[in-house]
Amino acid sequence: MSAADGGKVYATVDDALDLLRDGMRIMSGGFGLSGNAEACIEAIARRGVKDLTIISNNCGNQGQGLAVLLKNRQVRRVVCSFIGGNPDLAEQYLDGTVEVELNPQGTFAERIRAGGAGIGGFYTPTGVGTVVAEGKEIRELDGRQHVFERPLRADLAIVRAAVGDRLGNLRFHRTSRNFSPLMAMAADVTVAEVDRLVEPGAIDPDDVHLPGLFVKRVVEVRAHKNVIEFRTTRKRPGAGER
Amino acid sequence: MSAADGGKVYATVDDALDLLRDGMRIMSGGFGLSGNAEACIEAIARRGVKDLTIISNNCGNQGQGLAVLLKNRQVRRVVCSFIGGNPDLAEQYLDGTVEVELNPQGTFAERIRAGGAGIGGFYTPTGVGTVVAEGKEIRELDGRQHVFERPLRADLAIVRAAVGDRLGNLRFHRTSRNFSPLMAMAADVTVAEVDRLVEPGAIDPDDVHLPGLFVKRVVEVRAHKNVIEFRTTRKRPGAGER
Amino acid sequence: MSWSRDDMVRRAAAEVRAGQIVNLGIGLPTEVANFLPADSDVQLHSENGLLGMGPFPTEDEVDPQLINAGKQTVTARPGASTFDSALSFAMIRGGHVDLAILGGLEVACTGDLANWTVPGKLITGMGGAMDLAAGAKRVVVLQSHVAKDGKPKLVAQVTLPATALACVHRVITELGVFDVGGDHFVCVERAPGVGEDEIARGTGAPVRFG
Amino acid sequence: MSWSRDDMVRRAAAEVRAGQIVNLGIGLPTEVANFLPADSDVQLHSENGLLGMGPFPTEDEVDPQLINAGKQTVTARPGASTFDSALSFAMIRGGHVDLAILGGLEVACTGDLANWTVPGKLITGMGGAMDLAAGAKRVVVLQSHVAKDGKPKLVAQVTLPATALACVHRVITELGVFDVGGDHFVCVERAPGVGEDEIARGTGAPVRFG
Repeated sequence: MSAADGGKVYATVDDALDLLRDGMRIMSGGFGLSGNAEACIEAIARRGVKDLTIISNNCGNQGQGLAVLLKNRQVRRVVCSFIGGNPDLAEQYLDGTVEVELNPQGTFAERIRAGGAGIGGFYTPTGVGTVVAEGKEIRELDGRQHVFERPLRADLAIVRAAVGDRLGNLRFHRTSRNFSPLMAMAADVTVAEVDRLVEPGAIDPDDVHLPGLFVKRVVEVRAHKNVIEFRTTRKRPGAGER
Repeated sequence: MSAADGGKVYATVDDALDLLRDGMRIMSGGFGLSGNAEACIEAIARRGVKDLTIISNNCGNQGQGLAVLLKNRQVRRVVCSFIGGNPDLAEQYLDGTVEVELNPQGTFAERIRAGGAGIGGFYTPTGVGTVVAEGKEIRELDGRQHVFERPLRADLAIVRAAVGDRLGNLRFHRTSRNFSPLMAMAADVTVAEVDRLVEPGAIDPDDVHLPGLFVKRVVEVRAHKNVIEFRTTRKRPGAGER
Repeated sequence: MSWSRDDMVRRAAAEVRAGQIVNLGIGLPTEVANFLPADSDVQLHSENGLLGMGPFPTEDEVDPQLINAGKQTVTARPGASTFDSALSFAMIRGGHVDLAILGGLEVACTGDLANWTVPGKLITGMGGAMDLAAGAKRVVVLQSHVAKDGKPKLVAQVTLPATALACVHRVITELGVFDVGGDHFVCVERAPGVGEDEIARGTGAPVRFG
Repeated sequence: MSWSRDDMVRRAAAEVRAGQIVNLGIGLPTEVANFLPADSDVQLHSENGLLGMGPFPTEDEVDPQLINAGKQTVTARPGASTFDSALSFAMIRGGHVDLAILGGLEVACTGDLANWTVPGKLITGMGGAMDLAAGAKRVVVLQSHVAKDGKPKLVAQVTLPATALACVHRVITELGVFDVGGDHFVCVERAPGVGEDEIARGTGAPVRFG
């Protein structure tokens, strides 16, 4: 199973990411450091491609995840919603080496969905009267002010899924779904790293989270760091409930 | 389990539809006669409420499904995408007793989603240069003409699901999902008739098709007619493949 | 001798490339599925919410809640997926469907398509036709070359209400295969025994022969 | 004697009605969950894609891929559901979240809210704050009554960059509970021992006492 047989399954993330080039627009799924396509991010770091535009809710955090690409000075522009807890991004934003375009998180998600769904633009009430609306069309619809927002697309999306089949059908685990299905729709090529690769049919049609036509390349990556940003726990029940 | 205990589970569809009134805008899930909320439709027929606006991809077919409401002269207006094979609708449309608003099916789906997602309007390339675009704003975006489309909402949505829990979480079977999750989002009240009612937790969080916050009322309806419009079959494999 | 219906469908099936996502319109185009290799890695998309559509079911496989856009009972192949209509049309509108093979009433050499309604006839609605015509990456129309009254269906300008503009890439008729060329059609293939004259006579726009 | 942090959080928890869908902002509002009855039928929404969020996990329940919007590990209650960010914000923008309890920097008596950035300070981004403020059916802000320098945080007009306009319904501070009234605040509850004078002095807009 490899690219050579016309299929979607690649042996390594480096193979699957042979299309990397300078200046690419890359969407990266995950929320903070959770649900990241860790192996793909490492492969991008290894390849050293530069001038990247990273479209991701955060751009890594605490020096990890996509922040590694910032450390490597591979990133020119970040389109995101939240950059707190990311000293590398803060530093490069302040010294002017990285541009940052902030979006309200829901607008960010909807713009990516629009990019994947062929929607030319949409009106949202989010952001009216704020810096987000500056320079954008405002329109009253049904008695409420709305901001006009445009779709987001990318050359490449990298996502992590819990299970994937050879046709690219994916299932995500818990809150690691977040932006990944949307990004897969909105990129010319989507590479999915899956914890477990299965045969077509192993996932029931009703259980597919992301249909395979949105995924061009699949790689099985069994080991993930699964970094936890804030490990909050409670005592066992009986030992005093939280 | 009933409305009385503050929960969402109702004993009968008639109870769940106690809110019916003349002039209501009702969204009805299903594609043709497949995946219809059959018991809810029958209850609406029994109640005899009039001047309804029905928002459904078809409005029944072959005298069945929502076409029963047409026969009963309960419908004033239909918003849909396809009305072929529906003599009741054709007749009442031609004699002017029922208004019909036709939408391209994808625009129809997206308008309903917009209604549920708080999107004030969107631009789509579908319909440019056709009757669908008449009287609507046309805008060039990214070098392509787009039509401006507005959200659709309703007072009530009726949907059928395969499994539902007491919190309203739903799973649909195969192609019966179609418009139902979107309609549930876009209506003030959604009534779901489910083949099987289960306890919360019986559906894994990752397996929920429609989160329960979109469903206000749930009724278990074990028997469905499951009308098939075109029963197309092939011989058993070995007896000559299709 | 012009092509039979089956010949036309077979020729349309030859338009399908390995690994493509294909949507087959209601009617004649649906039959294209019968001419794809059984082990094909092509995936059929049905706009009512199914990717990986299989053949008609055997009697004991019939599931009333597993149908195609023509409301016929179908099956799901291994690796199929089901989804809601918003996602299904996101696939179409977003350019994720590689090929749509659709029926036609009129195709103009500009690529304009009319295939959803005839004024004066009972209206049926456009269903998913406008989305497919406007959204699929490649649109191939499968239709007769002329109407029953002999009127050309390949024309310089559509006279019937349009389904979408500048969307058709290729037309397959009983006389041959025609690509749209802006102000003319390009005949890329003729059915055996069909002459250039016959095609030119039956076509309402200039035809170039390649 | 003004309310303690815990008093404020407890008072905010009293805003929650049976059966509601509630989103709790990062920081102090997150703690509201601790004051909801364990058998509550309230469902907590976390905008990163979880409805039915439960308490922090025990050590052996920790799942790195089950977090809240503050990136803390959490659990899923029976009947929980997970979904993508487009659907999660469709819930918020579409008015399906009954109540958002958010932190604040400034609230105007017009309902305008500023809570995402302070010019000159390190920018962190708005995350989901603007969507929640603009989209939730009811917005309650939980914040201190005045800034550390004594400047009022309940004002006639926000001076900091806005998060959303005319969105806040109620503000809970250590001094009491205040509803927005257009050109004034309405004090609907005072913390024990807090006088009207003290409130009026610390508020940058007229206050009516109910």
